[in-house]
Amino acid sequence: MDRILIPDGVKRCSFPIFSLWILVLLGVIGWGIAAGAAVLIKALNLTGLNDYFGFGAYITADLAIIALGAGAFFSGFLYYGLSKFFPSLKELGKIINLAVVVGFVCYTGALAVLLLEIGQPLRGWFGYWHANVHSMLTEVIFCITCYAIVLVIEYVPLVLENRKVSESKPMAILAHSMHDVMAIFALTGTFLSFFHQGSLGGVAGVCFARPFAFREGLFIWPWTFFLFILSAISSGPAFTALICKAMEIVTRKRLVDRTVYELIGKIEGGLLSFYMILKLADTANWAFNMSPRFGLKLTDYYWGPYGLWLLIAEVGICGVLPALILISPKARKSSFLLFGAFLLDIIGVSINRFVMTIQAIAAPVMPFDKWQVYVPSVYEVAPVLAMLAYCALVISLSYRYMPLFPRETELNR
Amino acid sequence: MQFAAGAVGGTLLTPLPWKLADDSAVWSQNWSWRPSPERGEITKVPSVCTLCAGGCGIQARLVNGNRAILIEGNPANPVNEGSVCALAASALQFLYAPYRVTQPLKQTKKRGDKTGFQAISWEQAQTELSKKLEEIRGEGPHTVACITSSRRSSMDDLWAQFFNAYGSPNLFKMPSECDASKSAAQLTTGNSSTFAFDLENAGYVLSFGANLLDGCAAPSRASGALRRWKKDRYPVKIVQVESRASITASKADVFLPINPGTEAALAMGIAHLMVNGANYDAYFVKNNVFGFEDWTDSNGKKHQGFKSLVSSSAYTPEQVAKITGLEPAKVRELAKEFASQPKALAVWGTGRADVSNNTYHELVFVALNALKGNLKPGGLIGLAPKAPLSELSAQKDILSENSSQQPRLDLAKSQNCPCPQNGLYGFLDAVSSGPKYPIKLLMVHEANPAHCLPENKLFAAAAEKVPTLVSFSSFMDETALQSDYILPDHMALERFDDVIGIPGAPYGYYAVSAPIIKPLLDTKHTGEVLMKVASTLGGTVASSIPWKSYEDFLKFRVEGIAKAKAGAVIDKPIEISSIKAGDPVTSNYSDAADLFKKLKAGLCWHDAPSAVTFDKTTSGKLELACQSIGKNAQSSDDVIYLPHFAPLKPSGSESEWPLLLVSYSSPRVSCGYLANTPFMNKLIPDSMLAGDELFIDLNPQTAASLGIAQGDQVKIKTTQGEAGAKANITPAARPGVLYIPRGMGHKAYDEYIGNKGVNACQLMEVQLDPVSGMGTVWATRAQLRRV
Amino acid sequence: MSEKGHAQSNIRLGMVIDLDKCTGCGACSAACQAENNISFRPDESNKLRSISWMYIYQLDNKKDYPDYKIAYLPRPCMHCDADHHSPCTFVCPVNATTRDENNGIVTHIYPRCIGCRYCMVACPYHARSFNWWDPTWPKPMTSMLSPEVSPRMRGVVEKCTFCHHRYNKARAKAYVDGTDPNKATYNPACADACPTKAITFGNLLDEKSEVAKLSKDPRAFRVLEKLQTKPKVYYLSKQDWIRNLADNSLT
Amino acid sequence: MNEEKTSASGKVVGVLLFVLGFAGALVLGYLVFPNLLYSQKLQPLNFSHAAHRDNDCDSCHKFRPDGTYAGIPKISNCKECHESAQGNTEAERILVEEYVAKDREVPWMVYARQPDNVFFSHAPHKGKGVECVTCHRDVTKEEKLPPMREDRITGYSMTTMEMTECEKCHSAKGVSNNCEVCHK
Repeated sequence: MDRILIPDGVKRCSFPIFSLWILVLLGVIGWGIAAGAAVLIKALNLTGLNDYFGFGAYITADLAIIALGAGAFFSGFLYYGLSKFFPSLKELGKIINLAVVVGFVCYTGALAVLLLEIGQPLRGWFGYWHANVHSMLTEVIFCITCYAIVLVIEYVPLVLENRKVSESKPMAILAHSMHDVMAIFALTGTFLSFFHQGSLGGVAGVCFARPFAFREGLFIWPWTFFLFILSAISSGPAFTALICKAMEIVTRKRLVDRTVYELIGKIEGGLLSFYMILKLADTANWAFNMSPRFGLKLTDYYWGPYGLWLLIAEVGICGVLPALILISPKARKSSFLLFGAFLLDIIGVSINRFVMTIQAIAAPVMPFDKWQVYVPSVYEVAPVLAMLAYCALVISLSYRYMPLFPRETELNR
Repeated sequence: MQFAAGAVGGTLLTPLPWKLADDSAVWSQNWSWRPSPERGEITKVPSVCTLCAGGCGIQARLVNGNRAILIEGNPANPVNEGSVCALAASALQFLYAPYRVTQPLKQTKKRGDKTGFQAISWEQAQTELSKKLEEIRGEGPHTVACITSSRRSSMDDLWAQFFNAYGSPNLFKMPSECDASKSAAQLTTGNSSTFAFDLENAGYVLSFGANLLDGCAAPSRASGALRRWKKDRYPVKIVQVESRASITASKADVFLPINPGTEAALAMGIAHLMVNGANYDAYFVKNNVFGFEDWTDSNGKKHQGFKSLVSSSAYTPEQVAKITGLEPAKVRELAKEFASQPKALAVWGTGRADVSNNTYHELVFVALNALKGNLKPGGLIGLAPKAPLSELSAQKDILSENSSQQPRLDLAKSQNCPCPQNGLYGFLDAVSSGPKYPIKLLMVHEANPAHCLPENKLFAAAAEKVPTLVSFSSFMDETALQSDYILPDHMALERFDDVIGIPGAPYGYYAVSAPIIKPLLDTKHTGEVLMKVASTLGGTVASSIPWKSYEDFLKFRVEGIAKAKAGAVIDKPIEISSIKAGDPVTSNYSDAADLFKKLKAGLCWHDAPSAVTFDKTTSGKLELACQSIGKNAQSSDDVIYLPHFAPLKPSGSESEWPLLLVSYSSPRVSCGYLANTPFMNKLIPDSMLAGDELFIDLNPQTAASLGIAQGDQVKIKTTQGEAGAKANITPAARPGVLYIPRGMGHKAYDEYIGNKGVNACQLMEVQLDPVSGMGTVWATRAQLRRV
Repeated sequence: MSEKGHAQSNIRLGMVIDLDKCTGCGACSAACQAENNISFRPDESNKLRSISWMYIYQLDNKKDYPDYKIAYLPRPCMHCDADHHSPCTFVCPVNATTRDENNGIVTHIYPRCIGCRYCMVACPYHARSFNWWDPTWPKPMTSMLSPEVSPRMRGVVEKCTFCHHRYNKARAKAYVDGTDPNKATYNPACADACPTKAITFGNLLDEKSEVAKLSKDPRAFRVLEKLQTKPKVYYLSKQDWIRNLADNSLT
Repeated sequence: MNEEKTSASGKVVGVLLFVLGFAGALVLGYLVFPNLLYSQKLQPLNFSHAAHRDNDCDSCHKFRPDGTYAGIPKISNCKECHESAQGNTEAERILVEEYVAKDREVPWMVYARQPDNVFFSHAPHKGKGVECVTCHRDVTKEEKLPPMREDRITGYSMTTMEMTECEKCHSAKGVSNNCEVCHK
């Protein structure tokens, strides 16, 4: 039915099956949109947020999804920027399109959820117009917006490569000329993205009256700026790879060469190890140097559901462990270990974003203050799930109708 | 497509999109459903607060003279010195309450049915009330009764005047802590007044359960005293004796935890040690106290004196320790300290402002202060002086003369009390259980007995027997809801009223509360309704109440002060507690009109304290052996004349009801006639209320033995009733004792006020004091279990 | 600019609250609500969503009966004077909350606020409340709203302003009276209301003011001094257990 | 889709269409939109400032003792002279019959009304010597009150001073531009 839209030489599942899948996704999106509309109309009392938990599921999901979407800019950076010097990085070209799509959906999805998060969406543009240059959030707003625009520009040529669209000559020319300048955009995007991953880290790190989140004393303040960049680039490509793997499983096809996965594994292994070293140093500094200065002990930060297990999970099981796996060339050979490590890696960074958002404010600061527990409501869960469904939807459509994987035809011959 | 591109490009160059974006933001800043307060000239109007008996000076801020926006303290007032309490700060929420009664109502369906209220005109309301009163008067005027507030206001006297002229003795007040003080003052000094405490000048304060900071009868004055006690240099030591680690206990320097209701035993123990150690004011006792030594009555019969009673083995530190739960050494230490401290004052209370105390216990505290010499002239305890207001005297006709033969209904039953006082409980009891004569019409004014009278079911039972119930409430409260007629009074800020003295204050005080604003609704001053009704009834009733307006009536009352040339108006800030008994206070007003003008402008009148006089007693001394108790006594035991520890046993057995339930008041919860305000709801901690669930406080030890955890849903059952609640485990509670806050659990009003927790009054047991016949409340036997 | 990183003036408005005198009666908080048009809802028992500019914390000494003692700590906005920025003013993306360096008041402007709640996250004192609902009043009670403070709309943050509208009014009056507006004094509603006069307010930099003297009292302390937030709200207490609750390491 | 054929004339048409769209948008944005956005309301009655020229401005527009500005006078102020009709204009008739006689305030619409969130005090401005006409229209010769133009979305008067104007003057004069100076 949609034969003419499907790229040449590739096989796709039958249209009815695809429609069914799309309908499911649309259902989730519809549910999320309904919940989001309810929040916009009836205000934020529908959420599980309160005066203690000013930030909740929306922000956590945004931070996590943006970190994971970092695969786009970092792969782009490696491919367009560094591959001139390190030819082995050319391999990444085989997955770069998917990385761009993933980045695009993550960022646009995050922006949509961000609109729900603020109490006065109609004044959202104040962030640009009345910006406070000191605020990390201002940086976030600017960078996310700019980078989302960059991603749109990067995504458009992919759309233009659709068989039907590229029949139109001006479109083909446009696509071609956009491809030529893609490197510039990719590098601009890299800069922007580095910057805002950092500012997202800064959002927590600059709260100098929140000892859980505040970081200073190591390198440049706020130190979390760099930790967030590192953690994002050490997990974003892993996320892209994992999505690719998932697509391979679902479509029962090979989409990229295994060497690509192993290359990503190698890069991520190195970065993650570096990140872990810094993170451990940071954690030690925070726990044994900074906190005592604020009159707090490490155990003061952990209580009830927000137990020490979070730290162990984040830094140990989902940090050091995948790092060790990924730097070992032998372990990378095992699919189980390779993709298992990718999974742990992205869980680790998600926990990090959760901890820096939710736990940072759950932990009482005043001695006579009490711990509180945050439970998101369905009005928060639904839009977040809808955002994920939106990601899946765009990826599905892109995969079906655009030549995302240059090697797909060859690999499945 | 090109057209669209051009249009987009062009539009971006016009102000349209930018102006719309800006306007949408501005729109969000001025949403039409967000109220926009009317602007205008802001003025301040002084007045005096009558929401409780505290007598604070207030001032209201008005916009354009017709919209009150804030109640503040009046800095010119010596009692509150510019401060306000949470209740007064939110007083406007009563004025603008959605649950106000907007006009006279008549119940046309079953009592309590909100939909049955039919709006009637004042003309009709007053005519029907007058007609009823006229009819009943012919059959016997004593069958009309009234329950009014326990504030000290000329309204009380107007009611009394009306009832005297009309011919019914059945006028009752809601119970008050002062009732017992009045009884004790009557018995020991022969004066019909209450004891007054010079808190501000005390050098050491020993408080036997007085809830000075937990919502007492005169909260502003207590707060002012605390401020003076907590001065930087030589602060005053405060010792709090009670069972709960209350706010007062926490602010005190020493908290002595005792079993609930055993304060008087400890006082006896201290007296025991003072007497045995000859460490008391022997000179004062010898010359001014009767009954300290053994005494002989007019029949020549010899009786035991207080000295021999208190020094007996019943009140040794060991015995007292056993009763109170304190260590004997603590009792000794306390006695030594109290006896040796100059200017040591013992104050007392039941921990609540709105219920009477056990008379014998009241006498014990008087005795302890007597031993300390505090009742001598210039001492720390005096008698509350009275403002010399014009007296009222009712003219009587044949009907009222005849009916005055009829006994007051409470007395008809509890005639055994030797010293009967405001017997509301006796009255309610009599009405509901075969009275000597029926009550045909019951009026309720400024009171909400259906909710805030401990053991409130007694009121419900009595109300059932009364064919016509008339409420004068400004609000649709629980009692108004049960009434056949509601003749709404103005809200306190809309009407003339006055404050005659401050409970427990040694200085004379009088203030007029002038309206801050014109009445908002179709309401009428109850005083003026009485005047109208009286004039309709005609004859001596009309001539006894000749005033046309309540303001005229107050003018008449103030004339008395002017005539006596007594006291002075406070027109500049003074330290009122520095005036000693007998100090001259020179009047600073020219005549009655001038005085009233000043009072109306929010200034208050004051007079020097008055020392305790004993010339009205049989012996001409302070009677520790209260001879008047003997008159109706059934027992011939000598102890009945003397102050002693005589707890009234709560009903039920300890084995069946292993716990005690004690109610407490909080300054953040209004627990009298006035319900809480939405502002005050914000102040209620989440350890007291969660949604509509009230927390009952219990000690961790008690909780452990009952297997109850923090926040558990529990069922509390007392000998009086049961209710569901949540458990709040706190070391503020004494083991074995449960604590419940008062003032919660309203069923009437609106969604902001109603259905919050449990009404303590439905769980508490009232016991009648054998001396005064008044209801006392201290503890109720209870069970608690997790559900 | 000085070493402190912000312009210096000779006015720094601050507050001293004597906890030994505070009885937790709630008058300050009620007066604050009336003065500042603070909205309320039928159920206010969820303190995590209850708007309160002057929240009264109950402290206890964590001992068992009968040594158990409570105290109350009224918490207005601390108007932190931290170098360069207060925790909240530093993070607001739209300059809705700023510190006026002329007098030290940390202000929050509702029409500018976009409701991102970042300031609430940054504030360790929970001094800020969010309008989770459209503020509404039972109909007759709209009559008691003050025109001197604008009612908020939903979706914005609000907090104690030290009643800066009273300050503005005092300054305006000084202009009309021909006196120096920089010497204008005023009291916020809470300080006026306090029945034990536990709250003192004034210029911390005016050596002769009561508030300056009290802030240097040996009993004076601030909450979370170790975080370097430098609150302009001081507390007084003689009792060690209360003073120890000021900072985490002390308990 | 036969683009090659139509390309030449198509381009011309395209440019024309673009210009048309562009011009249409400009007309809409600059001429139609403001009239749609702002309503026009007339005051309840006409007031001629010119006719009151022999009075001082201060005799009607006064300061209150607490330093606030009374703004438009109350009916009691009008009553001082207009207890009975002073002429036979329609405005005079409305004033006397509808307001003075019934003792009702005239519901004047304020051209410079600021929203609730703005604190504006005339006192410091007057104290610093700012002339009335710096911010308000010159009314000395005004015979007829202009219609009130109100933004339909925001409810603001078209002549309400905007924040940027306040800020400009404040910074020019070295006055604080801190938020709470003008917001409440």
